[in-house]
Amino acid sequence: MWTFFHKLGSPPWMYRISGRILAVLLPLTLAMLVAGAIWGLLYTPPDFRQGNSFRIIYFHVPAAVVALAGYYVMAIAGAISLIWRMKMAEVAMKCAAPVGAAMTFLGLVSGAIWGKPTWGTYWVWDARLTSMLILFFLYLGVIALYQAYENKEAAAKACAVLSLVGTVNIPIIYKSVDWWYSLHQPATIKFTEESTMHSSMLQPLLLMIVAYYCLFGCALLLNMRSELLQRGSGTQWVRALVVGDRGTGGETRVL
Amino acid sequence: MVTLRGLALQRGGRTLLCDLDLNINAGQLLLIEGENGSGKTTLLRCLAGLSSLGRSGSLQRDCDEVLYLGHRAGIKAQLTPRENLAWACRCQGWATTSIDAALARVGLAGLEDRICQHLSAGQQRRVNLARLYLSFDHGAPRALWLLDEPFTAIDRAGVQALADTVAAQVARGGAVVLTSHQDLPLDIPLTKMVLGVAA
Amino acid sequence: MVTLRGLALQRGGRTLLCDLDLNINAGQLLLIEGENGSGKTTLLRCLAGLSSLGRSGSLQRDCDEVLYLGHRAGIKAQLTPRENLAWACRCQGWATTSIDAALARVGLAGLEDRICQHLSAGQQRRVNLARLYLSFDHGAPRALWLLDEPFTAIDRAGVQALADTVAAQVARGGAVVLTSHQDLPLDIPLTKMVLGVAA
Amino acid sequence: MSPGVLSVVSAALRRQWLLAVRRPADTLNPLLFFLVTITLFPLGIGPDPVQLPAFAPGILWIVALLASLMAADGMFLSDYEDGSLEQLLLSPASLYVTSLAYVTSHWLVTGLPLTLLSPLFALMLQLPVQALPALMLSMLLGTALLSLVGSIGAALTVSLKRGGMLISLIIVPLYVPVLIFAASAVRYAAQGLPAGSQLFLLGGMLAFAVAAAPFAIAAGLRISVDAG
Amino acid sequence: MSPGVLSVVSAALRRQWLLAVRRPADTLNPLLFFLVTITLFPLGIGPDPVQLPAFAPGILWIVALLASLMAADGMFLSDYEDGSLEQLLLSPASLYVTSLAYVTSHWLVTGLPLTLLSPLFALMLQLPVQALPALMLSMLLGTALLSLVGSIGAALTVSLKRGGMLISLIIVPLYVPVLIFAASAVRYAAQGLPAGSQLFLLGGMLAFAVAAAPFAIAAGLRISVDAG
Ligand code: HEM
Ligand SMILES: Nc1ncnc2c1ncn2[C@@H]1O[C@H](COP(=O)(O)OP(=O)(O)OP(=O)(O)O)[C@@H](O)[C@H]1O
Ligand SMILES: Nc1ncnc2c1ncn2[C@@H]1O[C@H](COP(=O)(O)OP(=O)(O)OP(=O)(O)O)[C@@H](O)[C@H]1O
Ligand SMILES: [Mg+2]
Ligand SMILES: [Mg+2]
Repeated sequence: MWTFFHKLGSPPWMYRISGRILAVLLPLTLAMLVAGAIWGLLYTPPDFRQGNSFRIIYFHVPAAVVALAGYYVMAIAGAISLIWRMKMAEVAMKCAAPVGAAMTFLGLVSGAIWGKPTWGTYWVWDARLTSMLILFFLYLGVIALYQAYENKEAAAKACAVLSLVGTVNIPIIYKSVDWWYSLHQPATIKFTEESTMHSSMLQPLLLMIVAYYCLFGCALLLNMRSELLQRGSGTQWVRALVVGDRGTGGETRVL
Repeated sequence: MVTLRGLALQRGGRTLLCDLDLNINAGQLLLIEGENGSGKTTLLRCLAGLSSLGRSGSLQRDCDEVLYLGHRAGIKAQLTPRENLAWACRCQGWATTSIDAALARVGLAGLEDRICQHLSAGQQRRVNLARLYLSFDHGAPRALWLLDEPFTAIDRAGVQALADTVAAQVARGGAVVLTSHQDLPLDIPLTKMVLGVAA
Repeated sequence: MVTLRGLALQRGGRTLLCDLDLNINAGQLLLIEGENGSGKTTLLRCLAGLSSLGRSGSLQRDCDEVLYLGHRAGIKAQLTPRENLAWACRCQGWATTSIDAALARVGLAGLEDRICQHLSAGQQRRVNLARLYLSFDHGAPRALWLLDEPFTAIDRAGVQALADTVAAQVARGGAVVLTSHQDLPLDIPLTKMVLGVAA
Repeated sequence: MSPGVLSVVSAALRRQWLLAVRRPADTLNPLLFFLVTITLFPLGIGPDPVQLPAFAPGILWIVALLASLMAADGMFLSDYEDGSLEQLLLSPASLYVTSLAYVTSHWLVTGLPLTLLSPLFALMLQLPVQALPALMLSMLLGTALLSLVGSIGAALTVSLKRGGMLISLIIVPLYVPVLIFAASAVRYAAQGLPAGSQLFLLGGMLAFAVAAAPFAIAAGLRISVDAG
Repeated sequence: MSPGVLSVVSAALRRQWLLAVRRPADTLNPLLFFLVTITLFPLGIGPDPVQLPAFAPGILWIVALLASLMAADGMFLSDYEDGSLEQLLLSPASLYVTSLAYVTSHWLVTGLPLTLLSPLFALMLQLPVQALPALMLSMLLGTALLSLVGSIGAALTVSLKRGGMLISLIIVPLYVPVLIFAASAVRYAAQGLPAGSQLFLLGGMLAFAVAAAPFAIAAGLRISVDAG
């Protein structure tokens, strides 16, 4: 158990293992994405109310769901780095932030695009949209704070604290926003309820959600690998990696 | 009081000092010299426990009290010397009875109630130095004093008085770590340590 | 270069000096001494034309250029030494060609591009001192240098180099007014002026 | 020996109070800003006597929030720059206590005045009188909450010069629940509905924040000094 | 010999730009601040898509005003504290020119980005598209005006004396006319009415301010350094 933790702590080991994982996960993810996209876009009946525009759901909902999960990944990594002073957790937290932010942005943009045909406007102050936006701010805050510190060690600590504070608040924020929205009787907008979603639409959606989770994992690992290389620049394992055997050397250049 | 084993300090990617072994005992005066940028302040801050980033190696401290006077005086420009010291005392848990005495000893008698913004550079440094006398009167005897260029902007008489205080503190069983670029009127045995050249 | 007639300075309701008559001529080095709070900085700022409040008496200046180095360095922590000096040069209308040379002469070669926040206390002071060399290279010869405790936080080697620069400037027909609490390695004739005791 | 909690707290309060009195600009600017912006709102929005009261609660609370945002900004800055913060960290006094004292004094010079003056501003915006108690109570709880959350951001950003606006990005999302509950409490009261539940929620959040925030503040201060 | 105007101006611009860019987070901050605070308004006022557009002009402009208030606040502070200001006063470069350069660079990193992104924010508040040109034009003129006025206040208050509060009492109301004209220009445009007259007024005020404000700024800096 502890030996495992130790290994987790060591950059070279992590680098190697993540390489192996990616070798499997990356193709799998791409396959699922393609399959899900084709299935969703071509082989599902058009929605009786929204026609074809509803197909954006296959990119929108997964992004939205993963975006939220991503924040917790980041915050948990931050907590570990604070409590057990684990460098690897720091790396994970630092690298999760931009990935999560990207997911959130994807959710926002796809939603906005979806909004135009559905609501006639790109943006409405709906509860879920608003909380999504706030989540985006939380991500941006962590990223900006990390950028602002010169000393990256301190930056990681500060971001860990911030992400923890954020985690405590996210449920409150979500609840409060929902309450705020239900308070003003929702205007003309209506979400298509999951219940009304026909299973033929739902199955590809679930596939896409799984695919997006994997995508998050891949992006995180790739990000971490490059960060590990940067941090370890000058240490002998990196030199061995780049100079030593061309195989991984080439790989590092690709990734 | 302090035991360093294999201490290494890095700052801005550069190694300032590597595996340093050092003991600072009660009743010892350690004078750290070295040219600008050799790492004196960094070392003192590390001894004070203020900077942990870029530090490796082991550092044990078992002193009753630490007093650190750095480049930045820690004096509020909007407060009077008396108010500044009162706050310092409360934080340290010292009695505030002998503040005026301390101010008098650093030659600020009569200026206790002028806000520090309106004091000269040296006078402001002196307000900070008064904390030494307070620690002397109220603090634990086995205290560790970390003084980073305490003589900056102090006139000759002031330097002499300060040196005497340091000697007294050492004599009474405290430990003092001192950095300075000018040679001091100190006639007590001291350990000297010269830090290497900065890149 | 400067002629004072019956100059009186008041600060915070107290008179620091009263009817002072003083001539500062080209090629003269004036060393102002006095204990903390005796009015050195106030006098220098008044000579520089920075503080007019609480001043009475007449002050004439006919120098081509004034260079004032005060307690506060005037260095931006977010900028690198090179950027800081470039700005200084542009304001003075000097060429920016010899900045690196000046930095090298104050011993900051290799640190030109690190932001000053990450320099040690003495290194930051040195960035400021580099302006002396720039003024020496590009400035008018009949310049008036007003240096308020320029040796603060500078190591021994640095002090020596700085003293030589001052001597050179005097030799070349400029005037230098200097305050310091430590005795300087200067072997040129100088006028000494001791300010009275602060209340 | 480590100093007694009470003596440290009282000393901190006295010190911060003196600083506030000696530098009125910092402390009064938020109030001024509050006053000016409130007066500007009718100008900016158009003095429609029908709309205005309906939105008075929201406006009041948004401006209060922005005001405390401005105030939180420089909370630890001068202490960091002149080295007082280092001394504070070195002193045996518990950082939890001192940060709590800092926040309290900060609230006393920013949040409390806002609370006391809020009825005046409310009347300028033609808020129905029956809403005033709820307004003041929500201000009392809410501004305290804002001070706590804000000083977390301040502690984390103090070592970053010009971090002034970064802090807003960091903490405004955390302000959201306060804004929602407080504003709606006032709106309920203005419509003659019971606003108790929201106020209870605010109280609960405040209780939690008082207990938890100082840890975050202390951690932030440690990190900032270390990075400096 | 005194340096050429252009070289000083370009140097000042470069310096301020460097100071702003040194931390990538900071340059974005005015925008993020704007975006974040814009979000607060629906949360406080309610998401009602009917009323929101009516408020959009006022909201947009009040937040812009606030952003530049916060930005102007510390404009000369660090220069004053680290002594750069003394050096500036001593240098042969004309203070009128340098202060104008300071204001310009300040506007370039705060006002200009706001102007460019304001349409985005406007759309989030569902401001009618036909109002966008008027919005951007008013932002262009108004933020510049705010920078000029704000830096007068900053210059006078920089030496943290008792006077500070008085000055901000005097300065902040100077923002009022800007807000009134700018916001009403946008409101007119949103309703399809001609907004030319207000924009002309803004332009006139700007022209006057560009000519006159630097004197006030220079004087303020002199006083501050002398008092310090
Ligand atoms: C900027 C615009 C939008 C944003 C930010 C947004 C945000 C979100 C979020 C955060 C979720 C995930 C909820 C969860 O975790 O379960 C979600 C789900 C969903 N959204 Fe959107 N949305 C936007 C626009 C739209 C539009 C225009 C539609 C179509 C009318 C839509 C339909 C859905 C549906 C059907 C789901 C899945 C069902 C559910 O999770 O409730 N969204 N959206
Ligand atoms: N802004 C001010 N307002 C009121 N009095 C002041 C102000 N600045 C300085 N003083 C007083 O004027 C006297 C002279 O100050 P000054 O800074 O000139 O002394 P100094 O000779 O430079 O001392 P040091 O050697 O410490 O630099 C001091 O006694 C100080 O108390
Ligand atoms: N925050 C920082 N980030 C990166 N490098 C730094 C930082 N602070 C100092 N340094 C570097 O570390 C080295 C040691 O700095 P330090 O302040 O300890 O020197 P010092 O011995 O105190 O010099 P001085 O005699 O001038 O005070 C310097 O070369 C400096 O460039
Ligand atoms: Mg040092
Ligand atoms: Mg002086």
